[in-house]
Amino acid sequence: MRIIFKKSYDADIGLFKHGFHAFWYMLLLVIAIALPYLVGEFLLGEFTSMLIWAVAGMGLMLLVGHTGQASLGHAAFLAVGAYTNVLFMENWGLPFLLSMPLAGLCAAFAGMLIAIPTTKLHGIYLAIATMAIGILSESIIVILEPWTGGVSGIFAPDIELFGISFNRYANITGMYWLYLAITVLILIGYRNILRSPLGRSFAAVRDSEISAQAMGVNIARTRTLAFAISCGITGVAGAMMGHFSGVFNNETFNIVISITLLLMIVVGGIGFIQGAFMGAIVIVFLPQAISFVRDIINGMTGGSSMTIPGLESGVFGAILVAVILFEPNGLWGRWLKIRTYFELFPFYRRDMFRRQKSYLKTERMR
Amino acid sequence: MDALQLLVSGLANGCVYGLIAMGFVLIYKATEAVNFAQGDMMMLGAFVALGLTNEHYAHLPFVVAVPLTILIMAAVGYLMDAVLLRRTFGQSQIAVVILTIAIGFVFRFVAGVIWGHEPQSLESPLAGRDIRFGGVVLGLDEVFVIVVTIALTVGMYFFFARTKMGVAMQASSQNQMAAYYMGIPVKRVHSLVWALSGAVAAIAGILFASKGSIDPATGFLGIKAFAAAVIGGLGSLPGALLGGIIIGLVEPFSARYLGGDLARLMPYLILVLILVFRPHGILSQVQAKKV
Amino acid sequence: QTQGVTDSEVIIGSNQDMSGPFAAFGAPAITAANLYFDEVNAAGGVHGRQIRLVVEDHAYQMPKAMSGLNKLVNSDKVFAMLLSLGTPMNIASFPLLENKGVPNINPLTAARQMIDPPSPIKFAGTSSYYDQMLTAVEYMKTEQGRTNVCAMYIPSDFGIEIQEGAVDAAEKLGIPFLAETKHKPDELDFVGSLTLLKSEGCDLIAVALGVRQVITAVATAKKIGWDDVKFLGASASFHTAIAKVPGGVTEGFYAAAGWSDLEARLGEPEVGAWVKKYSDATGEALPGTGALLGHSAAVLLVKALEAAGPDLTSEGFIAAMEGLSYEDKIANNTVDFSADDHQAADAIVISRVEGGSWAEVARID
Amino acid sequence: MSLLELENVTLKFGGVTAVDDVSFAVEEGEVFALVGPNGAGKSTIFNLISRIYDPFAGDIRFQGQSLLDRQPYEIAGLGIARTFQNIELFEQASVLQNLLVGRHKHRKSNPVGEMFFTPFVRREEKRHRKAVEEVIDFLDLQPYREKFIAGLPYGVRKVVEMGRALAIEPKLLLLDEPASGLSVEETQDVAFWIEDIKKLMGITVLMVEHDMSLVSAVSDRVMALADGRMLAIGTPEEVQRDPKVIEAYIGSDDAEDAA
Amino acid sequence: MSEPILRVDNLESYYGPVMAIRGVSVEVHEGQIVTVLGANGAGKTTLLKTISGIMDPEKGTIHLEGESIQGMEPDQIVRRGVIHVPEGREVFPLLSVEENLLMGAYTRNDKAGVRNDLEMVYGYFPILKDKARQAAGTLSGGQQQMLAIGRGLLAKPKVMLLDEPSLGLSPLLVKEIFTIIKRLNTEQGVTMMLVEQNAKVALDTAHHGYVMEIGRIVMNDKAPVLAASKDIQEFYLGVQEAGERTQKRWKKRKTWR
Ligand SMILES: Nc1ncnc2c1ncn2[C@@H]1O[C@H](COP(=O)(O)OP(=O)(O)OP(=O)(O)O)[C@@H](O)[C@H]1O
Ligand SMILES: Nc1ncnc2c1ncn2[C@@H]1O[C@H](COP(=O)(O)OP(=O)(O)OP(=O)(O)O)[C@@H](O)[C@H]1O
Ligand SMILES: [Mg+2]
Ligand SMILES: [Mg+2]
Repeated sequence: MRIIFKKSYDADIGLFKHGFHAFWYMLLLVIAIALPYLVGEFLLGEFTSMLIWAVAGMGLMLLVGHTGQASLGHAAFLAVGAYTNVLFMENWGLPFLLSMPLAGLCAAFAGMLIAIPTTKLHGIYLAIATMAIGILSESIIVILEPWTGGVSGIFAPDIELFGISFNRYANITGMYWLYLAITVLILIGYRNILRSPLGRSFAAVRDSEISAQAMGVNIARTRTLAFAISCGITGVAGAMMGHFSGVFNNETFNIVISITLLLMIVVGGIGFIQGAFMGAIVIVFLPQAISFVRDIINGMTGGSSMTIPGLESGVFGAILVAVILFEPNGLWGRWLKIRTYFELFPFYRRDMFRRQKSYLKTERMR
Repeated sequence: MDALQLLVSGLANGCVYGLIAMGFVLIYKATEAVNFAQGDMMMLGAFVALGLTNEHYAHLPFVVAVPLTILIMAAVGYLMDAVLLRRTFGQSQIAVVILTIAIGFVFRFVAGVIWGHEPQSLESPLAGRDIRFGGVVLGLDEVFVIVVTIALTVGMYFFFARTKMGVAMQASSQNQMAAYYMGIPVKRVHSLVWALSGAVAAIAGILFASKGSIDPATGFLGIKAFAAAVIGGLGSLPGALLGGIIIGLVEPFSARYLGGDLARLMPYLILVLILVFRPHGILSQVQAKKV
Repeated sequence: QTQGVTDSEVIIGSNQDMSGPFAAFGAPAITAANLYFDEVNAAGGVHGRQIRLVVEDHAYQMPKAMSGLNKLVNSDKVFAMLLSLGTPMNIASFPLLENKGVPNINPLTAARQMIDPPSPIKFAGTSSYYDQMLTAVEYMKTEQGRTNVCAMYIPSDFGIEIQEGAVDAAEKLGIPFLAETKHKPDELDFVGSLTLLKSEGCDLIAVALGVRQVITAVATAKKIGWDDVKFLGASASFHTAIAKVPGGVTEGFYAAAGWSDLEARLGEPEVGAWVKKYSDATGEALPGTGALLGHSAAVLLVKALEAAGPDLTSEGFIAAMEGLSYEDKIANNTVDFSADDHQAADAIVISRVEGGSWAEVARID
Repeated sequence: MSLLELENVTLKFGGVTAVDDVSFAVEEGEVFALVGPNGAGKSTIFNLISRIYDPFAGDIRFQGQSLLDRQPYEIAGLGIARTFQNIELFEQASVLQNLLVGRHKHRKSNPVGEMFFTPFVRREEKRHRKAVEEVIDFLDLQPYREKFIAGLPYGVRKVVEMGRALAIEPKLLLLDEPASGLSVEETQDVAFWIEDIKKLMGITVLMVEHDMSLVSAVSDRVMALADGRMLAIGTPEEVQRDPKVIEAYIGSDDAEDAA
Repeated sequence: MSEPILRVDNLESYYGPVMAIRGVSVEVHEGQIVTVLGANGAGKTTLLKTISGIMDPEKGTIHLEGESIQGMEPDQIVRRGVIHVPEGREVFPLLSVEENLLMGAYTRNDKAGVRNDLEMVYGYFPILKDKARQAAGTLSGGQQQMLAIGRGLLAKPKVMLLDEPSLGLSPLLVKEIFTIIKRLNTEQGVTMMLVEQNAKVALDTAHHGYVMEIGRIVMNDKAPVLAASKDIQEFYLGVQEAGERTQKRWKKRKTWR
């Protein structure tokens, strides 16, 4: 087991827990930057898409994982981000560097508007209320046709930065780097929140509202803030997604997307930033992997004969079931255990990772 | 006259919602898990009934097919818990939510493979027969829905309030560890209630299929039923019925008298409004924690 | 070297809904297309090339559709797209397809945008929802004496196009468009809407709803005793399931589409042969709408590949497409392209449910 | 002026009167104990002070100002900290993080600065860490600093709760059964701590406790409650000798034993 | 000596990687009251939880009346007559007090007997009768403790595992509880395993005692012998030389961690 000697308070306050972490994450970043030289156009497109999902996942993770507020309507905030970003660019001629943060702010504001009347809601009640809001937002997009283009949707213009044009199809490498930069920035901000009083008040609200209140934490304000930040991050992801798909309409941001987002962070590992990334990898690459396996099998069995309709989503669902049965704490939770295993080597016990029986208590006492 | 007609059919629709919502509530009451696959279980129930009765498939008499369907779906519910959910026992509820969502994917896939994606109609003796009172038309299917739903709600209510098993189910949802301390076989109790909700889903499916046609996407109705359960106060059986009826009535009345976009949004607006003013539903099952 | 073409193979992609809300169209379409390709491949393929159809299932979700598209175009490197489903998904795919010069053939949507604004790579199968409505409402007025037009629709691109068609038709004919109701795709209760429309005095209702919803709506109207109203759908409602509802619930429902139903034409040798082949392969008694469209598109693709000659390039293929003209016996329409007409079949067929089957009542070219 | 005054406070739950016309005052610098049989209304009085409940009648004043027009989260800001009878810690966080939440009212940074983790935020964090570290030293919590609450034994949690309340640096500390579940030795520790809290930190303590040995060891004044009403008030000895208290609470043969 | 009704041999239990009890062996003879003393975190609760099946042991055996019960589901162990009154109450918060009590009798089928015992519990704790319809979650701390004990009594157990039964009870009630424990033991022959912080009363009540430290049994003897031991007196009974207390600003640590 690695033992860390802390010599100053900075050791706890720092961005990374210790030097080893810093080293590994920096290495990861270097690989991420070099990625366009390592993979082809197709994979790069998928990695870009993964970054978008990871950002959206971070947004939701902040809310669900760190503040304990479930949301099943986050697609609505993706939509707010995507639409306002394009509107700012098209109508006001703002550059992407301004329109994207502004879009995030708009989404944050929308989140605040939702949070204020719903601060008394918990758990499943909040989930269903946000789900309703998500469903409503789909219709609201249609009603706001003059701005949103209604059901025919709107086209996202190319991003222009320093004279370079970023387009999903013409310049995917540029887009990837741009999105990587945005992702890293948000990641750092997120980590900063977690290690500061704000993050602690989020965790306090999650674990016990009563005692958070007794510590002087204003529950309503904290929850509203959490909603706002979460929705802001999600809104940025929406703006990114808008440029990535090039065109979008009301159906782009439906309830299934909200559910997928939640599914993603749970599979990734709830309560960990890394979980958002793990989840994004699963959401983006698992379906593709299934498709490739299917193509290979089809190739072996003599080409394109009968395809079973919906096989991919069936298999996807089954794999998710397996993942959750195997590790309810998500992939990152499992990784942590594996890491402990290696760190303890050779002092591990065979069934150290067997789950001790655990029991739940009602959440109907608030 | 219009209003009366709207009332009657709104009531019938509301009862279908209420019936699916009851499935949610049963499971919530006994395990505090939320089964997002409830709508898909209803769909599966409808298809099993269709597969057993329709001429093109097994072509059994309806009276034989109905109990058989209920039995099959109860078994499906039981197995779902015993084989899958039991492994997440004691884990956070959100894992269960995701698990049931994923199971829903699989159910839709299976139904699509077996019965195809085209809408089909159940050859039900209840379908298409009307009873007329003056100007109001009441389908036999609707009468059945209303009667069955009310009977089931009352029955289940007393089961939970009065029988030892019912109270034990509630106990095991409130404190799993304490329930074990009392000698309640919590896992088996969970499986039982999943079987029960499978049976209820089958009944809901049969009645729903008698009112119209079904396809593998029918399960999405579960979302609205879930909203109904929450409006009523998740965990309350009368609440499920109440919530179902509220949504059932709001839909036709707003469609008739409001029209346009507002009508379409009404059920969800009502849901949000009710939650804003009664954060835990009308018949709230949530209590302030005493410290 | 054109992408997706080798000496032995040509790869075709389809971005499809196989498990989402429109699986009822997507799944059988792919089945039928594959059946036809298997047949062609078994006979040696086209100019020695086997046709391979790669299908990605997006379940009608935009992000999945974008991933699928990326895979098909950038990883599988398809030569052409066939039968892709969903208006927004198709529109979103155009920039990439144009960039790579990949033709988009017969998408499974009758939205106007499939050929408008025009582009060399865009090809549509049949008349648009809008044209279907425009023509059908006129028919309903002249032949059925319907003068009070209304609409029930899902406010999606599909629904709004149909509603616009109905509104414009009414205006053109000088009859009133009285009222409309909007619906959600998961809505299954139409008592309120129908009583509203009834009180407004509608006698013709243009419907743009899901197949299951159409059945419920028509049945509900019957139930509340509203017998003197006619329902009219576009090609999305021209579905076998609607005709097959037991108890004659949907009797008298009208639908306008770019092809005619199979059932009445089972006697024709081509039709009979195909239906038998399809039934043998799938176990379904009668191929549905999706299957019919899938088959027609597959036939079209093979004909174009043949016409494009052994030296297959995108330009050559597009030129070959634009030169195609033939009778599609199965769909019972005429496929006819030209450089400025990228819509295969222009005919509009109006059919009605009679005795549990679709019967053609009019054909406007 | 007393630090905390309750004046004719009454609270009912349905038909039960949990607190019935109770008045008392806690003077600055004293340790004041509430005792009484189970269900007497002691915890309820704590909950009234921390504004979880609204009284039906009466007034609660802190430093002369009524608490009744304050929100629950403002109470800590005024300088009142509390612990809970059933332990309400932040389970999914470490001891250190729990204590740091106690520093919430001393926070001067704003969310935007925290997002960028400005040097100011870093300095503040160090300041909070230092303050918390002192509490950890005081309560001997060093071995548990990084441990998650979820795995701590009952007794340690009690201490952590006390530490979290101390991190607030309150003027008034409300302790609900600080020694329940603690062994004799640990109870002695608590007694020392309470003395230090009073003498060294100058914090006034209002405490509920059933362990009469602890009560008589540390408290200056004791009030006995039964059925929501005051039975007796006075020094620990006086109250323990009161026959009504003996009958309702202590039991006869134990009276001299505990004194 | 006869075979003990409950025998624990060399038991080990873990919370994930944390070893909470390390090779504990305990014997409880029929009709005895055995107490387990130990500081915070010694593993007393873990021991009881492992016996009642709430936790799975990693190693070791547990025998009840000669039959091995380790690794069984808790409900089966209850059916064999072992009831556990847990630390920290663990009531069913939304059920009424009476429903809570009746859940204690879940494994019993003699309606009349249950009624009888219910009245007996109400006799012990009249306040519970007053609050029979109130939701258990709104009871005061001490009332919930009474409820937890009463619920355990309703199971009519052969062996009772009591984890800090006096927690949060008033001095009067503490005395009553121990009177009840003694009475059940002598009149109905219920075997008890008692974990208590209040070591004085526990040793007064028990026949035999074990002392646990950091997951191990470190002492084990007849209760009066333990009560007379110097270490026990100093660390568990708080007996000190007069006058020392007010001056002592430091304290002896009995263990290092
Ligand atoms: N929310 C509530 N609803 C109904 N009754 C309540 C509620 N909260 C408390 N009570 C009742 O009020 C009375 C006082 O409770 P309180 O918790 O203040 O007692 P206490 O003096 O702290 O007792 P203990 O020493 O057992 O903790 C009890 O009889 C309790 O049952
Ligand atoms: N859920 C848990 N996760 C990790 N470790 C735990 C958990 N519960 C207990 N432990 C550890 O196991 C050890 C034994 O705990 P246990 O609760 O059995 O002690 P105890 O003797 O009952 O203490 P107390 O007198 O405070 O109740 C402790 O060191 C504790 O830190
Ligand atoms: Mg109390
Ligand atoms: Mg313990």
